[in-house]
Amino acid sequence: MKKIDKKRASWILKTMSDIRNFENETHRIFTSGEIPGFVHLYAGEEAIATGVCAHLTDADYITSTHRGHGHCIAKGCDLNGMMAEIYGKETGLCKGKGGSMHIADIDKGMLGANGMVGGGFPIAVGAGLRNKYLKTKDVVVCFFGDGAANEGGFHEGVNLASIWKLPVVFVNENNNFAEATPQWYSSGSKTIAQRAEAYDIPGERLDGKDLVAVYEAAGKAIDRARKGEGPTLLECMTYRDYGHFEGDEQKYKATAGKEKELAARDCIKEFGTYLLSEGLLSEKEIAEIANTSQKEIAAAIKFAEASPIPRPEALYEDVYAN
Amino acid sequence: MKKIDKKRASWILKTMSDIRNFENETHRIFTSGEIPGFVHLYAGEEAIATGVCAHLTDADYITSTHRGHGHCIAKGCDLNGMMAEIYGKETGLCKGKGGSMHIADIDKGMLGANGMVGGGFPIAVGAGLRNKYLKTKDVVVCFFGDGAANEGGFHEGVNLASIWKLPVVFVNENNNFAEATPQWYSSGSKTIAQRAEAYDIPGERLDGKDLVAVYEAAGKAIDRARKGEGPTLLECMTYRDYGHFEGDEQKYKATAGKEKELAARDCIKEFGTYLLSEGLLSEKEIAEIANTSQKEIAAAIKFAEASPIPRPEALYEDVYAN
Amino acid sequence: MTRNITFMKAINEALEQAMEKDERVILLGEDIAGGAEVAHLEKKNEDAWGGVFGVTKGLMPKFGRERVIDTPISEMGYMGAAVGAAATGLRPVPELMFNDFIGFCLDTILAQGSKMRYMFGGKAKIPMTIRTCHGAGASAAAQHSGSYYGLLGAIPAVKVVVPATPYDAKGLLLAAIEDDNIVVFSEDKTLYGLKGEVPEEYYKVEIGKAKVKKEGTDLTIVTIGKMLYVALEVAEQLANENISVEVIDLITVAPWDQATIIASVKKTGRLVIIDEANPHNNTATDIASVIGNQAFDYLDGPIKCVCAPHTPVPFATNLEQLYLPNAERVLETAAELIDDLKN
Amino acid sequence: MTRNITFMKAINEALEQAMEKDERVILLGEDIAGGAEVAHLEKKNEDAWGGVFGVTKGLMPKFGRERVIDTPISEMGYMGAAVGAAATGLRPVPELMFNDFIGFCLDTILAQGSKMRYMFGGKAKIPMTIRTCHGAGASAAAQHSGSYYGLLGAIPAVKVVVPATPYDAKGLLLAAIEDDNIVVFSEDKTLYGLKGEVPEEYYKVEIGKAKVKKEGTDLTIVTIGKMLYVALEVAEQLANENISVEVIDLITVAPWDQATIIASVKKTGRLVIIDEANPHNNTATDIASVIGNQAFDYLDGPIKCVCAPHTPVPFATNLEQLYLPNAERVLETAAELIDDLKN
Ligand SMILES: Cc1ncc(C[n+]2csc(CCOP(=O)(O)OP(=O)(O)O)c2C)c(N)n1
Ligand SMILES: Cc1ncc(C[n+]2csc(CCOP(=O)(O)OP(=O)(O)O)c2C)c(N)n1
Ligand SMILES: [Mg+2]
Ligand SMILES: [Mg+2]
Repeated sequence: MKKIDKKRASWILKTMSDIRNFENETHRIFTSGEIPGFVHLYAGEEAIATGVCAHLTDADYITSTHRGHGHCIAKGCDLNGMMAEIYGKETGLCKGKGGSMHIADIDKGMLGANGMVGGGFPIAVGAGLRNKYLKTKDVVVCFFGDGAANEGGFHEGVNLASIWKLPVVFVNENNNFAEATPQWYSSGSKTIAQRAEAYDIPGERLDGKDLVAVYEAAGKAIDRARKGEGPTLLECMTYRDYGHFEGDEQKYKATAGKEKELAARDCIKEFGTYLLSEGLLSEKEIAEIANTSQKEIAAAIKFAEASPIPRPEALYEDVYAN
Repeated sequence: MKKIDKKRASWILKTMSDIRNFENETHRIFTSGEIPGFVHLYAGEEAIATGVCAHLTDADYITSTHRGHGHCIAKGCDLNGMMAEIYGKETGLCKGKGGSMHIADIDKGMLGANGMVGGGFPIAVGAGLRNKYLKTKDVVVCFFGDGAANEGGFHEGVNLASIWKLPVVFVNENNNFAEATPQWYSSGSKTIAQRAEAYDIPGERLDGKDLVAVYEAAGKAIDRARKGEGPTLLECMTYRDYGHFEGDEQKYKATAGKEKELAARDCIKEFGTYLLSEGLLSEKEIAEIANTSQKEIAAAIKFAEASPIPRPEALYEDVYAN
Repeated sequence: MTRNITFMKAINEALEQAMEKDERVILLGEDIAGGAEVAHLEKKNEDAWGGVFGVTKGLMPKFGRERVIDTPISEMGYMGAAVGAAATGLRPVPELMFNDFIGFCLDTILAQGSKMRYMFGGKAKIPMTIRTCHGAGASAAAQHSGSYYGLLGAIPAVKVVVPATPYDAKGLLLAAIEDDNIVVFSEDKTLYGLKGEVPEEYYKVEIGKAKVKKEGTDLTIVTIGKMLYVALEVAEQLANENISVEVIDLITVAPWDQATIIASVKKTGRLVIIDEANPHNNTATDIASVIGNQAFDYLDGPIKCVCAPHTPVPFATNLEQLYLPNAERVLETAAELIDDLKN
Repeated sequence: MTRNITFMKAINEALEQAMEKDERVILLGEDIAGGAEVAHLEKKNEDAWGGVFGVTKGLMPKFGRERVIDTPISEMGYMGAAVGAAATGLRPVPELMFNDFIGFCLDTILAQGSKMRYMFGGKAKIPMTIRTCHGAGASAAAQHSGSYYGLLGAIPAVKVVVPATPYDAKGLLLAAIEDDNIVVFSEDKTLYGLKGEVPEEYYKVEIGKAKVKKEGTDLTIVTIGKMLYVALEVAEQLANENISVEVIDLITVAPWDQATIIASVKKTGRLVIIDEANPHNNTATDIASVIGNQAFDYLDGPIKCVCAPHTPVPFATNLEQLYLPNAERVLETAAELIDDLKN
């Protein structure tokens, strides 16, 4: 696993900032009524997508969730194309036909946000099978929520990856809730990590607000996968800044106590502190990154707004291949 | 849990013998061509169904599998009705419309053999939910194979039973194979019992050829369930005397070693030895039970053969209720 | 007494009255209450959500978590549990949040619930009502906008109803819950805000009976769910051209009401069916096939189906609007049948 | 060179030739080899089963376990894995042992595989062929005898083929595996033993094209799968009464071949469709609806569908035989159309 050097640190901070800004802006625009449909924001969870994808190349695959903007950005998808997609514009990554819940860019190894909770498990297994069959050293990361861990597909997918020793890393984003249902209600097990025992693979619960912790655990798991030693299950404890989707009243969120403390943490600020203390980036450099990121997101919004809506014939296109 | 006294011992031995004889005869008749379709025999696994169902009344429910004759008999279903069902006769438990894979008798708490591997998990959960909701002390036993443990429904079902503390006991019949696929290939985990860890419930692997071991483990788990303490996962190691279904060449079975030793064991003989050593039944009593059982199965065959085939109009009946 | 309430409220009220009437009725689904075991909510006996659209709001506070059961995201598990609970004497009403999730739990309906009674020689009954929602028009994109009532309607022993008005929604849901079979109750998510007259008391709308919403003599239009409003718009426009349209709201998609449609076609000789489902092997084509056979001699022209195209539902708003059958398309289609009537 | 081989052998040969031709083709399924990691089998490089009916027998010994992959009983897992592998460049051929198990893995087809290309704006393609089997007649009872090709054929972007002869089975399967879309290849389990002429070499049968198996002028019968043989029997019997039947084997259920059927109906004016599926929202009704619309002016009588009844498949042999459409029922139905021709 590569250490976090200056270059890496900049990429990580920039990526986390991009995600945060993208989501904050999306929140603002959604509230103004310009974006339709269901939008699930990733703000607060940046350390996970970023800490994991820092180890990946375009040749590696990821599967994502309904809360997919963060994974997309961390996997290197074009910000303009993403924003245009959310607006339903012709210039979107999916020509405006997918929307927030289905952003994808296979060329970047991003196999799609997914409107089906748990939909990514078998797809990740298939991509892993492909990697193994073709004898590549590429890996697959399957992001999934705490709620998704109760779908049958979790069980089938992890088991298949285990028996076939596939290069798949299962990254659970445990943000305490599935919609309005807490993880401690929906899971028989106290942790999701302990479910690794059911497949004889390594499982670990870790602080998902801590970029460095995620970076290191993911690095190890991905190395293991590249070496052909099979899958790992990582449970990253985190929290989302916004509601389940835009419009959620969030009545279920804690008003005090440990959960509230978790909610108060800012993974980007924490990473900034780390960078300063390690002497990896200066205050000025950090401010510059923040600045660039804001500008790029603003540009993405302009791009999206200026883009045309899809041609009517697009309705009938892209159904069958050939 | 009630001890195995003389009366219980007789019931158990009779039940095990009924199953064995029923299956041996079904094998014989199938080979002669008189029974159509898919038939999966339970011979060799009698200790499990019997040791478990010895703790149940008609008010308790079970869900079964494609290999369901043993569960049916142990749950007290009528032998004549069962045999007639397998023959596809009007007098069958299901009027000849279900056949071997769908024998059921809800009045006896037998919620059906099931042609879908893993089909019983959610149904058992539903029956357990009903028992809990109605504040009964009745339990549900969900029998399932080692292969079924890899279906998503296993995961969803056990998790639901765990979070809702339902009175459901999951009894795995690990006969080493799912069709021609060994358990050690299809499961990421070495044991199925260890999957209990994923739901924070008790899990135990035990000798499924040993009636007393099954009886005791099941007794404990069922007591626990009746007391409202939630589900248990029992993994009973066993082996089937015949192939997966009638017609299977069984090439995959071991030709020597531990598996072969397991295959050589006869759970009924072993239980007989136990009965003698404990002084619960005499040689003569044992022989009498064997004799009665054979006669009853022979009578069931006569009954089935003499029964009429369904009326043509039966095709259209029993689709909708009312 | 009758009030003007929303489609959503009508459904909520039906659930409430069904639960009051019969203790065996329980609800199951993802966040149909919401916030289970969240301390400050439990203390106030409050539901955090009441379903993703708020349809079940207030039922948990009234009936408790024993009867309004939040489930994990385990569609196969809880839908199958509903089958098991129904087979053993309860009358569960599970909610499938979007009908698009049917692929996760179809087995419990297709192979288990719908076949039990038959396979068991008539010994079982499965009195359960699956509430779900369908339909495009909410920018919910390809995986949350489909219409699968026709797919479910193809399954023997499963009844499927699709209400179009608050009145029918309440009465049909009460009838569904009293029915001893699996009934799929499919709600169009874009109708939740629609208001209409609904009696306060408990009443039932008959399952299997279509309703003539407007009488006419020249052309019959059969509709499913919100397509009713497309047909009414078409009828109004054609009235201007002195063409008299009979509009029939199918209401029950399976088993659908042959008699009412045949009677109408005998009168009008022309039939258009509007179905938002994808165009093949759906309810519209089924009706066209059966009526084409039964009423052949009364037809003045071919039976026409107006459906969604054979594509997934697109996200972009303009494409989604094109996806939905609308008055324009129905008028074009109708024109092929009624050209001779125009003057 | 052409040999007389079974339907099963034809499929086996197609798989073999597809795998020889293209390394990206892999097979996945439950016991499609059998005996994975059983020492004495591995040593002899032998498959214990080759699928429950033996259709894939011999392929593992030839291509190895990397390409003929036994799966655990995890239909959602491995079917979805096939989607993932296809999206990333392989050409998987998963086997769903019985089409009745569709309820376990429908999501991977309905919501994932079939929609990816559209949702992703055309960037994905999912070249995968799902082999499965359907059909009553083997006493396999309600959960192993259904016919769900029509249910799958309703899904946009999914192609569905149902071969009736060994020749078509081989050529269609090769075409399916070369196709860049999801193709469901549904085999009638009661046809596996049927023999017919099959060329040794690699050849394709066009997907989407129906075949006129017997020309005729008075009545068109369209069939799916083994219903072809029912139609041929009917044609023979009617020939005795000087009624000339045209028999069309549909072969591709989705998207089905309108042109061939319309051309035939223009000639005969009478159409019967035989489909073993349950009677509602199926391929037969879809054809009746579309042809009823497109060829209305050429029809001398209503289009008739002969299907299975709206019931599960019963176990008892006598009931199962009644369940299946047969020559008697088709003759009765045809009689309603051709009464005037008889003399
Ligand atoms: C199969 C399926 N079931 C239910 C839903 C509705 N739904 C969307 S997101 C969500 C909660 C997911 O929770 P989790 O997996 O923890 O992810 P998070 O939203 O917390 O990131 C639910 C229930 C869905 N989209 N798909
Ligand atoms: C959903 C489903 N998948 C596959 C099958 C085919 N099948 C029938 S029995 C069986 C093996 C079951 O193995 P196991 O659960 O170990 O039970 P056993 O036969 O050993 O008792 C399989 C794969 C099926 N009937 N249902
Ligand atoms: Mg979550
Ligand atoms: Mg087994």
